Amino acid sequence: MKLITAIIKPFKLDEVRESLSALGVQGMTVTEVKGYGRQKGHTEIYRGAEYAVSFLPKLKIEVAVKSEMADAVIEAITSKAKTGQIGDGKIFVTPLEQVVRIRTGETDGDAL
Amino acid sequence: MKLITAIIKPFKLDEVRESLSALGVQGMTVTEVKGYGRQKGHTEIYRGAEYAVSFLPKLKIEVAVKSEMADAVIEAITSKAKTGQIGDGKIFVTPLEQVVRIRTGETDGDAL
Amino acid sequence: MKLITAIIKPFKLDEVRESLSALGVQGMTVTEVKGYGRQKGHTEIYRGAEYAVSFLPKLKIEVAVKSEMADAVIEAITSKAKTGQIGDGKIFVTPLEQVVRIRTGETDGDAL
Amino acid sequence: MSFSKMKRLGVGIGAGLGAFAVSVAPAFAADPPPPDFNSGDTAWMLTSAALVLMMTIPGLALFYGGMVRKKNVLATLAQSFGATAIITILWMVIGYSIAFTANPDANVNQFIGGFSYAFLAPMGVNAAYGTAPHQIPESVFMFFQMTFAIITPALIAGALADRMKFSAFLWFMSLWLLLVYAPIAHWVWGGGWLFTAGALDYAGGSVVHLNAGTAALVTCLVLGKRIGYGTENMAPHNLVLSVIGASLLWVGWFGFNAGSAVAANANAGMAAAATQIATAAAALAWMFAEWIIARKPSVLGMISGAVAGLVAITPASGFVDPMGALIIGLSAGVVCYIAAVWMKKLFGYDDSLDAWGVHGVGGALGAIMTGMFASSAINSAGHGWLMDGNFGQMWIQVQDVGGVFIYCAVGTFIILKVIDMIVGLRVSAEVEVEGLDINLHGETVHG
Amino acid sequence: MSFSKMKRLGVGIGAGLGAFAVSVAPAFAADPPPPDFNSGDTAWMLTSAALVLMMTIPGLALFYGGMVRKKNVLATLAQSFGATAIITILWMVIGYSIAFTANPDANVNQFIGGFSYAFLAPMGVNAAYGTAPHQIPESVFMFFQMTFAIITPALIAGALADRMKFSAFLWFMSLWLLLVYAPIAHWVWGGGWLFTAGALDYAGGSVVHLNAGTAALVTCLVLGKRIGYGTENMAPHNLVLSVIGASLLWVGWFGFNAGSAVAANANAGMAAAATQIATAAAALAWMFAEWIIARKPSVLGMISGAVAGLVAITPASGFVDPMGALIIGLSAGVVCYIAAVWMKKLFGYDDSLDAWGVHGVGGALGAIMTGMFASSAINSAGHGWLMDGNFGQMWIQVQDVGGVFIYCAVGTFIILKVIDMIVGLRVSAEVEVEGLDINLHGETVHG
Amino acid sequence: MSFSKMKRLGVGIGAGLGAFAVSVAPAFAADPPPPDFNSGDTAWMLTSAALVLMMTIPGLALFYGGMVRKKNVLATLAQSFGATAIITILWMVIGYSIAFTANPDANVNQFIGGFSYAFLAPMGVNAAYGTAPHQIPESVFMFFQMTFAIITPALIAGALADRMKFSAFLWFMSLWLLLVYAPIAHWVWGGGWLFTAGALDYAGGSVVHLNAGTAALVTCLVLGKRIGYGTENMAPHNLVLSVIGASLLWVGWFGFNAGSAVAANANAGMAAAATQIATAAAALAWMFAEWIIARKPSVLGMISGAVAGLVAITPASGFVDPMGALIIGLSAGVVCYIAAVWMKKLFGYDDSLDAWGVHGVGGALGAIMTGMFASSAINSAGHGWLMDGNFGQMWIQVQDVGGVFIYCAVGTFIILKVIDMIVGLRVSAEVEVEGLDINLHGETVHG
Ligand SMILES: Nc1ncnc2c1ncn2[C@@H]1O[C@H](COP(=O)(O)OP(=O)(O)O)[C@@H](O)[C@H]1O
Ligand SMILES: Nc1ncnc2c1ncn2[C@@H]1O[C@H](COP(=O)(O)OP(=O)(O)O)[C@@H](O)[C@H]1O
Ligand SMILES: Nc1ncnc2c1ncn2[C@@H]1O[C@H](COP(=O)(O)OP(=O)(O)O)[C@@H](O)[C@H]1O
Repeated sequence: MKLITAIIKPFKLDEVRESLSALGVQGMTVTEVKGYGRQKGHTEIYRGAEYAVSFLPKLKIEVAVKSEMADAVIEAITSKAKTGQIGDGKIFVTPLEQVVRIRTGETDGDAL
Repeated sequence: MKLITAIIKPFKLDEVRESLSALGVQGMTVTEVKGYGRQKGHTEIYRGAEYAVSFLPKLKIEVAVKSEMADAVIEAITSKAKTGQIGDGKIFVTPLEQVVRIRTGETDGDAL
Repeated sequence: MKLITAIIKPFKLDEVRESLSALGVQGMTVTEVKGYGRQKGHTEIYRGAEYAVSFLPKLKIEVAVKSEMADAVIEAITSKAKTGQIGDGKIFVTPLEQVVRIRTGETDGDAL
Repeated sequence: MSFSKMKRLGVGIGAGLGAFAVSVAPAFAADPPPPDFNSGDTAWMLTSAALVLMMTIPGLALFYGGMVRKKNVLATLAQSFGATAIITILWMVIGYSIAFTANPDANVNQFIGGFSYAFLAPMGVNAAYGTAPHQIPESVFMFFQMTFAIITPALIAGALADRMKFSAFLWFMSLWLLLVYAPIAHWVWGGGWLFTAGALDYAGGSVVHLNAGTAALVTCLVLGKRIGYGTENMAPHNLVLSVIGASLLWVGWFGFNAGSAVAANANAGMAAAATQIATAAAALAWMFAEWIIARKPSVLGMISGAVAGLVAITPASGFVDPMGALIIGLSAGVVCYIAAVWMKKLFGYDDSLDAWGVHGVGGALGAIMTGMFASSAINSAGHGWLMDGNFGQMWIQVQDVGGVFIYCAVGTFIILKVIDMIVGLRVSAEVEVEGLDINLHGETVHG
Repeated sequence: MSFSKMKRLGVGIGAGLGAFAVSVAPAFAADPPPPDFNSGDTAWMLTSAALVLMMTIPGLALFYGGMVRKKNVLATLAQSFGATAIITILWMVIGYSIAFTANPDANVNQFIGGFSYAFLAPMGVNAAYGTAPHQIPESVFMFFQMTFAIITPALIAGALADRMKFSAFLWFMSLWLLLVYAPIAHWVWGGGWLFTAGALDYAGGSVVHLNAGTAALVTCLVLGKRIGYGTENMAPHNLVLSVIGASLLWVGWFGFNAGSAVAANANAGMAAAATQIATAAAALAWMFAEWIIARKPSVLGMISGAVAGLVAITPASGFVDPMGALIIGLSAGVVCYIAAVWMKKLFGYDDSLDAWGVHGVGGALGAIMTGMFASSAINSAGHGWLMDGNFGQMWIQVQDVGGVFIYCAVGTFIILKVIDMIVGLRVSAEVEVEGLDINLHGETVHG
Repeated sequence: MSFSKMKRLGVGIGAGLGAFAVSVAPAFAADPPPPDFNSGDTAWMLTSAALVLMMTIPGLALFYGGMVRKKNVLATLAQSFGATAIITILWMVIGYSIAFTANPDANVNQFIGGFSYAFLAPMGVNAAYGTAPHQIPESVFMFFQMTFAIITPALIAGALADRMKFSAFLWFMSLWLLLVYAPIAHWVWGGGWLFTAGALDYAGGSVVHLNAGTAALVTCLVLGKRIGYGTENMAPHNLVLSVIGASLLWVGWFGFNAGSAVAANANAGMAAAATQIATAAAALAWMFAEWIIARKPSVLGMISGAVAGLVAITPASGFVDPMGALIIGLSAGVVCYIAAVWMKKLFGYDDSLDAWGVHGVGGALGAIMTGMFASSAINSAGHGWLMDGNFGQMWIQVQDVGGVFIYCAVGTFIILKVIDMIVGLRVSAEVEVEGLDINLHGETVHG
């Protein structure tokens, strides 16, 4: 199995979620994160004190999937989360050795 | 070593933490996340505008452990975080190649 | 490629970010987390009700890098995030099988 | 504002003009003994002015600020705060003069006041408003009216939330104050044609609320919908702020309605009682309507109902008895609920925070119901239909509502179009999506 | 409420009933000249009513809202706001009549007032309260008393936080107002048996605070503890809100205590000074007690102490001199700290936000200490033990405390049991765990 | 405070001392008929005192609390709240006596008042302040002045934010009140040398704002910079709180300035109008200055400008006409912007929340401009340079500013050094980095 982690622009979440559901992905976990990268941030000024805000709000989506589904999921995320603007984000794929559903104790494929 | 990531219901944190300490796990990292899955969410209504809240508050617990401890830890989390209700969450196990303790530079086993 | 995950003390973020940029790391993702470990927390008291706060605010930094850069990055983080006090945090290294840049669809090395 | 107040008005202005001499003289001579001001009435009017100011900052600012998305909360507060500042200055410069002084030409005076009070130059320290034994310093009356002039345009912000340029907003507030509010205030309270016609508007149901609500409707139609309206989640980010705001609006409204007696007297007392009763009734009416229809009584519904009740009782307070207040409140809660929840959906305009649905609809409803429930037993200046059999008053109230609606709608439309041509009304899509706080003001909430 | 106020009361009601004619007449005749109201007293009472309303919304709402967990903050605000709305209407319908009008049957009048004031029908615009030269419109007095009637039941919410159904809550507020508060207010302020006995309760130490506190104690015992009490972390989610709330309670309390003079006079001034001194003293006393015992001076402790001082000085303000106020304040800070921190642990009830520990205990303490420190040099109506050697007053105060405690405890218990049978008092475990905001009101704080 | 107020003062004190007999007598005899207090003036002064208290809690507390980092917000609120409590008690114990009673020795009286009013013992319920027909109870005047004594030291907290021990803070507030504020208040308002010299300070430009601002400057120099100043991100954590605070400061300030007339009269009215105009003008001036220079109009800038305007008009309100107020406001907005943004950078001190930049600079500016724009046409007690050709007043104002600055600077320095030796001023580096809330008060915001 694979753990697919995507960093996306916040307002893209719903589109991505729907396309994944369409693929039959039954669940995902989302985290509010701050991203640093090529996309440049803002400057805040308070009574003359300037603060560069180099970290921008992003969402991190984590989806555990069977290996065979990985490409389809990556494809779906890429197409939906893309705006073409700098800062669209990244997708990371890491190996997933085991999955357990806490409620039932089911493991791996059955747990997804 | 393994990195064990569990998504649980928020109010289960303390129980889980205690059972892990009992196992001799010396540390963990917790993140507030939002989860989407079989458990259905709520609907909020503001002056007639309905918003389906399909993401529910969950906690993500990350624990790095020696491989031989993985099963015990998984077992402990499963038993403590379980309510039997949909939405109890998942456990993901991923390989962990290296660990460093920043304070001392110790690595791997010693770093945990 | 490797996904390097570091748990550090919040006020160390800027130093770490600068040292990574200096290494040519172009991006990173930061998450606010709560950490439990050797470093002991506080007690809050409200009208006699005591609550032990065993989870302390930390930052989780995730950096995807080419394998050959891993050691330099780990070295940089360790040196910058270190205070010598308990609670400085940990670094975890996990294998990264694939990376995609959403904006361009570039993969792996080019996506970083 | 009550007829009793209108009666005083002529005198007030007289005193004001008379005061011209007074305030010029001193440079050359010593002050004449000041008129014998009524300290109790003065105390209440000073308090009332402070209460009405509190309605806008922080009251309205928080009521609106809590309803927008977090990325726009500071920009929303900036609108109320900025409006307060710029309107204060324009009111001093010429607004008060246009609204509350008599135009030398009696015909012109039907529509607009004079300009002699520019910069309040003629207003000496001893200038008086009202007739003994109920005189108060004109400075206090001018300040009290200033706070009305501040909140009225500020209310419009509810319809343009999340998408208007701050520069355009300040232009809009300024032009609208001088070209729409000040003349209409003159019509009804300053001796203009509705005043002559005998329209009953105790504290501003048409002048303030219908007026602001109408402008809000026009504004959201001209601006267009927020990006993502209907698809994205636009849930209020923090209703705690809105509850604080609504509560301060409720508390401050006693300065608004009871203060409109321009005295600490029986009219003020009855206006206060009517205000409290109608507000509570409307809060309950909206709450139960929603409880029945949407299955849950929302906090936003309760506070929206309260504001609807405050709006609807505004023209009636001081003319109606407790029973009339109860009925007006109950009606307002239900009618405004329908307006905000159904009518908006039906027509599909994006009156983001329901400035039209609550203030426009509630203000019109209140103005009409004032004609129905005004009772000469409560205020000899107001003979209504049901209590006094004076059906004619209904027609006058309709004129009041119609006149304000039409003039305001046309005026607002023209003003917005002009501003759009010159500075542009709406922020860019990027700015709107990313948020106004960081882009317009360079700040964000880190809390 | 001060004896002077009580004296006026008969007259007030008289005028009220007399006003019946007045308010019926006008339909047929012209208004008689209104009584010569004191504009200064009227101004202060209008201001006081607004201040006391501000105590509940947003004051109390925020004080409590900040202390609960984030998942319940909107539900907690809804309790204060909803109570304000429903009590306002019931007070107009019949509450004021029960509490402040005379019952035709003198014996019955010892316990409960009349019903002739239903819907305030007899209250004409010129109905007066008090005796010249200190008359104010009865509408103002009715409104002022209404704000007391609002906050008293609302205070009880501190004991039932996080676990009561909103429907049950509204039923509770309504029944408790009419069956417990209104009669007790009549006993002490409306000419009832404690009034006759000469109990001293300037602004409501027993009628308001002991009464609400006792009901709170009974309520938390009937409801049982919150799920997870003692094991889960129930730390206040945002004390910033509680500090705002406590501050507005403090500020508004001048309307409560100084307003209870029902005039802008020397009694009001001394009551204000005593209130300020006792509140500060109690805040410091609690703060230092906690600093010594728990090693840190908490913000929650400081504001809790301030509220304890406000509560304890309530019955005494207007009767005691600054020195007496200082002593009462210091005592209240320490005693309420012990009640909230130790007594609660000892007996193990879950008075979630310490409504009993602060209002019940503080109110009883204040009532007793009023008997000790009341000084005829400050108010000729109050002869106390230490200053005037009138030990007898102590016994009257004990009756006052005992009578209120017993009647309130029994009445509250019965009301709760009845509601529990009909609609059920407590939410389901799932709802309680997941939070009231989303489940009862369909809203959450996203900020 | 206005000269008219000063005139009354002698009488006030006289009445106060006279009241000694009054308040002792009653134990033996019946009360003499109370003086005939002006209920309107009393109503306004009670209201004013409540408004000024609201300026500190929650006003100032939130204004400052929103500007600090989240880890210190509760500690910042605790400073305002704690100062309110401890100063209230010390003012009752001896502060009022030092500031507002006459010292038996006429020479000593130039610098400090008497001690006979310790614990307010001589202040009977009928003690009067002012001359008929404008007498008010002295209890009200004492309470009103108490609220000034509270906010002045509390303002200093803006300079010591994020790094002072709470114990040291309470010591500082206490000693500074008695050794710096009370004497200076006596100089200007209590019959001291500046009073004799005829300095014009209507509501406390020098006594309150320059005084607090100077102390703030000295404090931040003695304390040193916050750890990470200039390198770490110290952005205000939640400007919503600061906007609420600034709004309540604005609203409450009418009690401060108009209340300083100690009557509900024409002076109060003109002071209120001037305050509103100057505040709005300063908010706009700062906003536009920033808009031009920093390219964006920040919300923090708008509210900072408003406060700067309130500060600068404080000594002038009641002496200047609307035009003068406009000019003073515009100047204050620009000058304080320069002080807070450039001067601070230039000299590199860490006046964390700009207590010196806004209150010190704005207070001095206002004091000087009062000499320029005071107009005898507005207040016969104030003859200024431009309006009345009385250039001499400028020199008196300079003495006022210089005297307050020097005495305050020296006094503050000594007090801080003593406290530093005994309890230590600053928290440890660990505590400062981790945050004051958890370490000093054992609480955090979980919201
Ligand atoms: N090497 C990296 N490791 C982890 N996260 C990264 C890395 N590079 C970028 N990111 C994340 O991806 C987001 C977008 O990256 P950015 O370079 O700004 O735009 P783009 O991906 O379009 O080139 C960043 O905000 C950050 O959260
Ligand atoms: N495929 C997945 N990838 C990542 N997280 C998941 C996945 N499926 C479920 N989750 C997480 O687990 C939580 C519980 O899953 P859910 O399907 O609701 O209940 P259950 O695990 O009991 O079947 C979700 O809220 C989500 O956070
Ligand atoms: N086994 C673990 N798994 C995941 N995170 C850990 C683990 N041990 C420690 N951490 C994280 O590292 C942080 C610091 O660890 P701690 O033991 O307190 O100090 P140190 O790393 O200096 O020994 C913890 O707050 C926690 O976030």
